[in-house]
Amino acid sequence: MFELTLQAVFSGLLSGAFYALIALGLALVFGTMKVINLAHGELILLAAYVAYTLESVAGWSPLASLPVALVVVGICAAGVYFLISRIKRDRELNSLILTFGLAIIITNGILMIWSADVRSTGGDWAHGAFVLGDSLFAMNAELLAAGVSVVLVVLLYLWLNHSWYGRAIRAVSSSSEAAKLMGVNPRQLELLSFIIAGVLATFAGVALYSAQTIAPELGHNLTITAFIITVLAGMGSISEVLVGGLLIGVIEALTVTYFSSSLRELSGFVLFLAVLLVLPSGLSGLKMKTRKAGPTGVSPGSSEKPARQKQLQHD
Amino acid sequence: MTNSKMNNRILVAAVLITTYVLVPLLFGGNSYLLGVVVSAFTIAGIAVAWALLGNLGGMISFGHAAFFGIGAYTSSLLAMRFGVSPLLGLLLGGLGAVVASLAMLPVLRLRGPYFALAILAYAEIFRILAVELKSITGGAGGLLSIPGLPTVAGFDLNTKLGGYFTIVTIVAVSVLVYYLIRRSTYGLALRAMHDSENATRVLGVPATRLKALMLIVSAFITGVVGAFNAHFINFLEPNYAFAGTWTILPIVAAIFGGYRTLTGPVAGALVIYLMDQLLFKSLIPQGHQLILGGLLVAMILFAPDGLVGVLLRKVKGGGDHATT
Amino acid sequence: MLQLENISVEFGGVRALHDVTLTANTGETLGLVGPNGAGKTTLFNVISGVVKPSGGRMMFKGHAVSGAQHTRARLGIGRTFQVPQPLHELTVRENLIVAQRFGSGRPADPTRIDLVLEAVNLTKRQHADAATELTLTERKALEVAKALATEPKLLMLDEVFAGLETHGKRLFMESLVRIRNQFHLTMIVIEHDIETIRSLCDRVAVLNFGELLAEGSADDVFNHPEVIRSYTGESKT
Amino acid sequence: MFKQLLLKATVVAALACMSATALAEEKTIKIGSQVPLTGGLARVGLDFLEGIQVAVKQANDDNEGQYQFELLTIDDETAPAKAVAAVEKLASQGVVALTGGYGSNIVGPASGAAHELGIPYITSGGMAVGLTQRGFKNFFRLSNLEGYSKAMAGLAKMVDADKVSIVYNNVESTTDLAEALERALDKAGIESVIHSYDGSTGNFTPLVNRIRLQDRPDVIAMVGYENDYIAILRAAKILKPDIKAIVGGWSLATAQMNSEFNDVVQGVAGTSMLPYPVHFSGGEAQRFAETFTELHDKTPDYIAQFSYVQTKLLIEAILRADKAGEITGESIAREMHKTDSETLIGRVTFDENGDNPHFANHIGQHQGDKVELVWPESAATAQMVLPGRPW
Repeated sequence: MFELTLQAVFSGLLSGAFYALIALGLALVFGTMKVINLAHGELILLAAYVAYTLESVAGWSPLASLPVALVVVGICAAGVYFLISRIKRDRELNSLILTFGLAIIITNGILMIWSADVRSTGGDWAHGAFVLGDSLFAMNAELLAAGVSVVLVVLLYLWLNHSWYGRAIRAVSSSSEAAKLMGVNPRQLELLSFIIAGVLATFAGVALYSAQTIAPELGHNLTITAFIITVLAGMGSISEVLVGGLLIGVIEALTVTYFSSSLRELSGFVLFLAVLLVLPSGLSGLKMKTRKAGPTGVSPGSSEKPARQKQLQHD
Repeated sequence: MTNSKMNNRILVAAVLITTYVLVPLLFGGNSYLLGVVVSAFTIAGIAVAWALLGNLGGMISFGHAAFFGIGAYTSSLLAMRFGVSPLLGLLLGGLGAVVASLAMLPVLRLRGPYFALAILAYAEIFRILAVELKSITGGAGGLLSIPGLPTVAGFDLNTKLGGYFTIVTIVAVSVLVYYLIRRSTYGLALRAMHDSENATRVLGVPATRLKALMLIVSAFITGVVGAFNAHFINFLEPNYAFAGTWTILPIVAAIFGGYRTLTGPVAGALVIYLMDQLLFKSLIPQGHQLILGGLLVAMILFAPDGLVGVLLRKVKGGGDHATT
Repeated sequence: MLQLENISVEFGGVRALHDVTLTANTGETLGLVGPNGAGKTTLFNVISGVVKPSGGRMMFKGHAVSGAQHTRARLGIGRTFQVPQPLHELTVRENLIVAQRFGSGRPADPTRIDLVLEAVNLTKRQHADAATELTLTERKALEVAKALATEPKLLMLDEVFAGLETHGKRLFMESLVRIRNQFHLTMIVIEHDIETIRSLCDRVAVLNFGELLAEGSADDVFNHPEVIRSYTGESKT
Repeated sequence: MFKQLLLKATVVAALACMSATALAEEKTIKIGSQVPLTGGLARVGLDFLEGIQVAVKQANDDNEGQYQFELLTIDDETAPAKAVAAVEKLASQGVVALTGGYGSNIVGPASGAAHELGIPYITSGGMAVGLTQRGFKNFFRLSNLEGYSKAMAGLAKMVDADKVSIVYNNVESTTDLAEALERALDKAGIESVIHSYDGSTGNFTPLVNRIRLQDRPDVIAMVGYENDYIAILRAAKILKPDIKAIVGGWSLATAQMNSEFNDVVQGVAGTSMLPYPVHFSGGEAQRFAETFTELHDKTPDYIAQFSYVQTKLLIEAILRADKAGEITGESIAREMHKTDSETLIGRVTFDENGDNPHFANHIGQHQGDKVELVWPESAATAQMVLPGRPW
């Protein structure tokens, strides 16, 4: 029994870290511009397919394909921002529908280019076994993905809090006036955060390709997972994204181990709703909306209005 | 003013005659084409419900599949287990969806994207439950040979043509309800709430209660449409009943037609679905939804008011959402 | 009509109102003065339910009042906002229809609305779009009209005269007096201009740093040493 | 004079005969086929169609000059509503019978619509038990879940397992097969534990570990789709549960899996009618393979084989119906019910519900670059390699 739980928690933590990697880009963009990019999952998938193409055509290992994927996905991410920046009114909702449309386009584009077949890396190392004290098991790729995720979370956190650009981005997220005072052009910063989101998506995509199998319709699930975790973390708070991801991962693994594998998704959604309703500002809310956690958490109760007026929304 | 009212009357009459007389006369014989038209109107029904919630309630939903599926299952199970007449089942299906929407009331206080995706979560949860609660729903196996619509006054509704008249009527009534709500004082208050929610509250408008009302109405319409579809296709299965298509297509349709207008969603649904089935499908056999995505993006960027919105502004400078 | 007992409000540790006890008697017009940030508008927010007080209680027509914002209008508490908030997407008349229907809880009543339109002389502009087509004076008029349409017993005016040129201001004041007498209103008026206060109000209360500084007839109050001291910093008068 | 008359008469008669034959020759018969060419089942759908085309071509070659069979095909997009629309369109184009349909949730409504229109419908792509419990007289099915579950249970018995863990995707068809397998194992006196998972599952380590530590089975049976199989097998390769064999339902013991995921599927078993690479014996099988290669220049897999057989039987029934009188929905259905023939997939008859009681699938095992048939002995092309697992 104990061994069972131990392994469940272990693989839960691993997939959780990977979930965090999936969510990171979405969280960043939301923190900066209050825009939820519903095409985020599709960008991740795109990176995965780039890796697949390079492997099947040129025989490159997934890691080697990173630079190419970075360029492709980076450009796409910039494109997404370009379109969003063209929205005339009510950006918060219209961007939702816009990126929704983009998601449909990318999914079907992938379907047309790469067909519906299931793809996966042929690299032996990726699926090799990593055994810890002959009681904990994992795929090398899983470990690598988790490691990369943690590193990227830390880097992003440091960047947001200690680099000039990072602080500028946080300024934009609180108010674009503040940014203007800092003498930075908010549009530039929004573009920057979108490109960084693209970079994060690329890492997630390559990790996905080397650890699991990919198929065109996968993007939707990725986006949902990313959004769930972003909400769990408390919109826009970076360090909590990791915590949120791990939480989901472990809960899912335990659900599979002690209840049924087909209730795995359910546990995620229920947790998601519970947090939205009970803890509107996510995990960061537990720490009284601490501001040092990257861009200020925007609570779902009210998107524009200051926290104080939030109570007005429910009567 | 009265003149334009007159014109509107003529327009409405023309539309009704076309749908109830011309279309059946022209395509009545071609059960394939009629089938496609029925599917188009099914989407139109959901699109109207979705737009009602979006326009009056100011809430974008990504989970109308939930109401569609619940409506479908409620009516089908009542018909198969307890022999309830499918015609009555349509309304009960609507009620089922309303009950489901009551479970969603807590998320009403969420705004914008949060609400949209919270509703999506509900849809997913209902889907999973439909799979897991085997004893009630028949599980993943779904329900085969669901009874069709009955014969009313000597006219057999359990035919392509009967189905056509049923769904057209459902859609027409839904649009009427939408129209009546919008021109009532409730409609005024709801429209005002978009940009000045606080100001309306101070004037005594129970904002959240009105939103809840809109959610319930929207759920009811969608549930009825779902129930109709189940009795029309005579088949149900969780992944079909709660499929994302029941959310995606109506959104595309409503946005394309103009979700702030009354007739936009219906027009959008007909144009989009018929084009998709009769044109795009032959152009791109695999992945023709790509064009739909493209249309959605283009509309948001270049014509947020949608097709009807644009036409309106062409007709009478300054598209006011109040009429048509 | 209205009694406030030891009302306190805090925003994240910052004290906006402290222990304010104040009464507005039926039929009288109470002036509310004080330097900016003294807590005048916050007091209105408390009375109209926009802000929940952290302490104290409020009686209206003899009953303790608490609960949701939209229920206050039904009780007969009407207010204006310092920055006019017309209902978007609606015409002037539609603005008043909403206010009257939901504020009074009775079915729409055209005569009442015509009456209000007349009172603030917006009759000619009733079909204009409230959010986009009104001048500043008209916006202020509409702001008052909305509050009136809810059929209030207590009307709270938040600097409705600010920014109006002297002539328009006089006309507006006259129509207000007319309205007050026509609808037998109890009023609380936030105003900086002492002259306006003198001519409009029966009684004046002075707030400073969230505390009630003085209360009484305009003359007593404005000769009150502390009040003068608190105002010498301010050059508003 | 009289002679002349006689002559005339004979001539007239001759002419009459000739014209009669002239009328009789080149009778065109339309057959409809509703298959998924896009959407989730696109690939199997295509294989399926290719088999059908082979059967039609052969029929046209054999009946040169007398009958001309015309195949009308519509893509159902793997969507029930579209499938119904497709059937109606085909009916409006005057097809006498329908062959095709893949996926129970699509075959269900499609065959329902065909039943309404009185058009016979034959498939081998719909496994759901419910399909043959609707009392349709004009619905026919070549293969059924029992055929698959029998085979999988047969393998478990062959490696004399005491306990089997069944892992299945919780969508319709896979759920049905998993439950059928549970029944078959129970009948064979083998204990079984059953685990369902949802299609979006990417990481199977916890589930496989649960099986390894709690169930401790001799055989793991998987019922899902390609991506599930790969993910489960990879998790299993990590955890290395001590089992005798791991067997999968459909689309596991296929050429594609063997070539694309060779290392992952080594030693894994799955239902399959054909070995890979296919080596056909017997006239009919050879002819099928040749025609198939001629048409699609590649070697057929078992899916095409099914659709070929079902279409062949349908055409034979249509011909019999025509000989017996006129071609109607009823007459074709009547002749179908009389069917009793040895085919590529074994003996075929149809019971009153249109099900084929003789159907039993085979089990193939990935061995190196080959898929060898290992069960039943009658069909076996090689010995089962034990333990049958990729680790």
